[in-house]
Amino acid sequence: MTLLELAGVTAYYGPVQVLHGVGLSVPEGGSVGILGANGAGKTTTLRAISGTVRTGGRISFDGHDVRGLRPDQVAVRGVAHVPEGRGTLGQLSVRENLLVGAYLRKDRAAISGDIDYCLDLFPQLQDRIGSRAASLSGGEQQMLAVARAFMAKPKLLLLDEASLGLAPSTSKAVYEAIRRLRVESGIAMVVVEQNANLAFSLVDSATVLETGRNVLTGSAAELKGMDEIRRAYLGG
Amino acid sequence: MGTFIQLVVDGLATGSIYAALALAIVLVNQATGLINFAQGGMAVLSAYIAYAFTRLGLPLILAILIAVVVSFLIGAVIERFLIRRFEGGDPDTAVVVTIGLLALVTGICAVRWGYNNLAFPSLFPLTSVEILGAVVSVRSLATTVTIVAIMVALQVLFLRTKLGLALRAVADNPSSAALSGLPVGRLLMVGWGFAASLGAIAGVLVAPQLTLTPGMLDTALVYALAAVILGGLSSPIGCVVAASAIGVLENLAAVYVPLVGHDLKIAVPFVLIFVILVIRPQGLFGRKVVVRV
Amino acid sequence: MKIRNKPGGVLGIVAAASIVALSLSGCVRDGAGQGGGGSSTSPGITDTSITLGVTTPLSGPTAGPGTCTVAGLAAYFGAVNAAGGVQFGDGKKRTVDVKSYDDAYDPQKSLSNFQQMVADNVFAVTSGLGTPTNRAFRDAAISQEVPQVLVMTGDPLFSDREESPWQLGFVPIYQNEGAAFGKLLAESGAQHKVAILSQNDDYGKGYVSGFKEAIGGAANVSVVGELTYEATDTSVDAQLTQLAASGADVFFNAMSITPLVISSLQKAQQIGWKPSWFLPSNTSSPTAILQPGGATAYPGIYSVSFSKAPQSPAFAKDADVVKFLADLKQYGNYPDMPAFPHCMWSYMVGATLEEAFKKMTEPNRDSFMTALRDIKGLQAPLMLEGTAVDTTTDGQPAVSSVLVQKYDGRGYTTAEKFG
Amino acid sequence: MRTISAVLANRSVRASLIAVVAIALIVAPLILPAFTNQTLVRIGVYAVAILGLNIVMGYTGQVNLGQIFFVGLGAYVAAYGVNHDWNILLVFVAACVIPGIVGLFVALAAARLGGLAIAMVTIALPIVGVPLAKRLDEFTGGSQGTSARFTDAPDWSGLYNDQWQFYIVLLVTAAAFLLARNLVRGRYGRSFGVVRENEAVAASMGISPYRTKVLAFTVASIFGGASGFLYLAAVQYTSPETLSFGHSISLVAAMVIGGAGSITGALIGGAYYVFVPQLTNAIDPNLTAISQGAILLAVLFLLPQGLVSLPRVIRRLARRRTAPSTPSGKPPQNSPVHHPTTEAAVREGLETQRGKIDHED
Repeated sequence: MTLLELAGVTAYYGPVQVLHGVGLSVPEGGSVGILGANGAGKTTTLRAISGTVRTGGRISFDGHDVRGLRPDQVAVRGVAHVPEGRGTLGQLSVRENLLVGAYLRKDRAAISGDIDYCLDLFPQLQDRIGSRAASLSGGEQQMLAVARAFMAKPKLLLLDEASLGLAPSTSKAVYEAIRRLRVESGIAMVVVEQNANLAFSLVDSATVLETGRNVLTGSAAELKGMDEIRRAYLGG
Repeated sequence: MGTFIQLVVDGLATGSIYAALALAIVLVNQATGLINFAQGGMAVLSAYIAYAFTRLGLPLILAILIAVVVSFLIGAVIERFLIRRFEGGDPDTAVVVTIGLLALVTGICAVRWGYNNLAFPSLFPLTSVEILGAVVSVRSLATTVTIVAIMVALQVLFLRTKLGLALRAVADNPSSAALSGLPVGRLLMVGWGFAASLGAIAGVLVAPQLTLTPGMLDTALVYALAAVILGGLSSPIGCVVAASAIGVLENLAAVYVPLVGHDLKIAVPFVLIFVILVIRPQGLFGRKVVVRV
Repeated sequence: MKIRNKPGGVLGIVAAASIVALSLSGCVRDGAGQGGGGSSTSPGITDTSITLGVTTPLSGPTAGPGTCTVAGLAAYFGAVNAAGGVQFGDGKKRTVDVKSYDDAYDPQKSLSNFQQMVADNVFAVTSGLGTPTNRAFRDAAISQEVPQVLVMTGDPLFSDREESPWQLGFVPIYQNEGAAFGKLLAESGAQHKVAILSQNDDYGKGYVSGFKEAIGGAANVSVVGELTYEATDTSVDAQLTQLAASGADVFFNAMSITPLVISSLQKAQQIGWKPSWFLPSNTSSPTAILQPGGATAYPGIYSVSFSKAPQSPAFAKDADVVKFLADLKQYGNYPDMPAFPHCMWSYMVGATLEEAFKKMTEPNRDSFMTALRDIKGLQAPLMLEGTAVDTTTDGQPAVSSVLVQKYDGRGYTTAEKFG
Repeated sequence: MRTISAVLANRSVRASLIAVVAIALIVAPLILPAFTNQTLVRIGVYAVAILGLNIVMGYTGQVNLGQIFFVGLGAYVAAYGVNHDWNILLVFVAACVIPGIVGLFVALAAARLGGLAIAMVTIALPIVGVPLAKRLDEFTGGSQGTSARFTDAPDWSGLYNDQWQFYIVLLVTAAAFLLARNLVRGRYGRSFGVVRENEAVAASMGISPYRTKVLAFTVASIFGGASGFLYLAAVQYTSPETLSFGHSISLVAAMVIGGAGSITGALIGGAYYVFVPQLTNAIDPNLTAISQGAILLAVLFLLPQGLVSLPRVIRRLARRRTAPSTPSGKPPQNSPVHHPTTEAAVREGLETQRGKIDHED
């Protein structure tokens, strides 16, 4: 059963068109990667899904047309977006960030349990639970961003460049935790990642964008085997 | 000694006027990240609305309650149809918009009610009591108590409620807050509405003493801004403490520091701000903030 | 905000040039608008009408008294025009138009307004409130020979004929008011300790210097405390606390801000200080100030005045007052009971101008100034018995005589001696 | 529209256009009515003050609510010099340098602070300046102010006073605008921009944010002083009211309305500052507060980037009307203009992420 389906999606920044008909399909519980060079439209595709950019085409989620909805309305339907640059709420404490993540939830009792789960997933946050998010290191902020998205208990997680600006060991740890999250929660994911090695550790299939169009789509295994992918994204 | 204590008490009473307005500024800043120069003007408009209802024969307390509710709506409408356009844009432009709003609101009050000083009835009697040899009017005392109560309520709102958390999240980063499903637009409207209601309370508290004129809170606004900066933009307690400190210290400096005198006492809060900010950039009680102004 | 895009450059210049072009209203310089004297007809006067200009604060903190300076004048001439206008000394009957301009108490704007008035062909500038705003275009008025007369400032400069040939003040210079009370106090014979609080500008300074001069030789009066406040202050509690500690039995309060006077009256009695008070003419209204301030608690409230107080029950049925309030409502667009005496003063300015118009024999500014400086013993409407307009004395404004009055719990009665 | 721009871009066309404007400015006062000249003179006065404000606020991003203090100080210094018979050049230099020095000292302390704190320090200048000017009445004439006439046209010129004043103001204003243009287009201008966008980035590029801020603030003060000199040339009188806080706020408003970060915007801002009170007086002198507020809000609502963006907005509208529709049809309808998050995201996508930087500091 398909959870998310994009077909012929276009997007604009002001008068500038950035996406020229992107398609994407994510099955329930699946994980799909978006690869591509800078400016190919990866981030914009995520924004198109979460409603933070002007779009055309068709975007359906969980059987509903979500194109044209406001970001908060998209979130209500079960999409959590970890934006590029993390989007943590700098003046709020770590715990408060997590509570904001759980804003839409009605099951109050379960929230504190999920916070504990997040702290188990990212033990570094344990000591910083009362600190302001702005005072965290880049890696900790990234962990917080992912944890906050998880707190919404979404059906779909949009993950944008979670390794950006992090030391290799840190980004590895972050992806390690996300993989565990995926296994334990079964949340579907769309992953945008410059570092294809990291991406392939997390996704079942992927699509490659160039100047706002799909140029290649396939399973992770297929793509990993292709020369041009190797050369362009896998450093080999 | 008697004079000294009296000066302190006088300063606290004056400080409570600044504090009332400062709380509304803190609220709007916490909820939207903006500094609203029109806050004083809107509070004056609210006081005029209450005044108009008392003239219709309504009991004072009822008139005030109506004014508080109407002000909430006015605040929300101003956010939705005016400020919304400038949210997330250049903060300087947004501040200038509030400056224009101040002129507009002041002008509306002047056209509707004129520039005459109108006597506004007080909720509290004009009797006085003696504390530690100092005389303090019941009105000042009650004003201070009310302001402290509001301060506590605000502190609880911000730190203990889901709504407060959501307001702060939206002020911090609206686009990111939306990704967690927060209805940003509605929350901004609520924030402005609350601040306007609070301004209404501030307005009716100080109107009996200052008498109602369109520019009633113009001077107080400067002091309130000083108190807000000094106390830390994020802290209701901080700004009330700072407002009181400003009121007391400027009195003491005027009387006991010959160089200052009553003409230059307005410099006292600014010198204070300067010294404190150099030592503690986040203000007395605030957490380190970078503001969108 | 990003405005550093290139296109600003060229188009910007075009835009700037178009501002200039906008200002080019096609008029070519004809030399008019400069100089107004001579024996011919001056700008702003025709066979059927004359135009007066007022620049005064109509917005901002001083807009309260400012709006009054227009309202009273408009009320007076509105009534006069309705009755057909003024019979001028040259035999022609003219109506009087009043044009008002808001200067928001900003000197730069009042000069701008003056220049605009010259362009708008205003015959004379009158009635405007404020020392700095009137000073800002005094030089320009002199060099362009435009009358700037009967203005609302107690600054003596405007009544000095040598320095200000085209000017004349209207209200008593502040010194006169202060001196009148000082004289009364000095003549009382009893010992007095005086505390002084004054507004930190020429208003307050004028009162204090007049008062001090008048008590200069008197051995029975000593000043035991002297403080100032700013017109923008929200509270003067600290000053009162400090002055109360001086133990003075007379409080000379040269204060022009209504709410501050009320709260001082309240505050002083709260802290148990009950001296006799002196208050200036523009902040001594029985209903607007003394009653809310609880003034009956004090042994005496003294003020000076030359005009009847419409708020006072004593004048409620006075014919002048009744007509004044009716005119104010009908022609002055001012339906409320005036809280500022400037409404009454500008009404009297109207009467004084009318007197000058009746006397001017030629339709020009020279003749007007000559006529204006030749008014003596005019009992303008609303003037108190014993005061009169007298424009013939150099160094004095149109009204220089004031009466010291004492509050009797309802209104004022003239006080012959202190106590 | 585009072809006109192309013609204007041509260097020789441009030069001749500038020559035409220059000649127009020199000839204009001779034929314009006095009141128009006087209005243009005041525009010059405030354009210079707003230009200075623009350098520190529009270009460098440091909120300054105290610019009027430097205008007032410049006017007082000029009045003092004139009344003590200083040479007029000396008066001008002093009127620029003394505010510049005061500005430098204030900036040395204030530039250590960030954001709103710096705004607060600058608010203090006019707030404290007014009572200070009253107290120092030996120099300032106290609350009665001080007159200084030095711009009456000399007899040999054969000019009216307003024409003579026009040329004085034109000279100083033109010089100020040329200086400012060179400043913001040069090395320092780039430093201003980088510091405005991100102080950390500036530091990493070897630009000291502190020194850049101090420089911008000092330059703004010097321009303020020059504007004060012009103020005295135009008004010939100054008093404590000149430097009242409200005018400082109006200057900021005029700057934003003209166009922050734009040299031309400063000129338009000056025109706005002078014209709007005249306009509102003409509408109804009793409604000036209400109409000024309404005009300000209306302008910013339509042109949030100021009047200087008007040509650009018109061009964009024209282009939108003529441009062929995009392949997928019209840009879709889910573009709630009034929707902050979307707008913010769009802005983030296209421009440097100023908002984000603020939040991460």
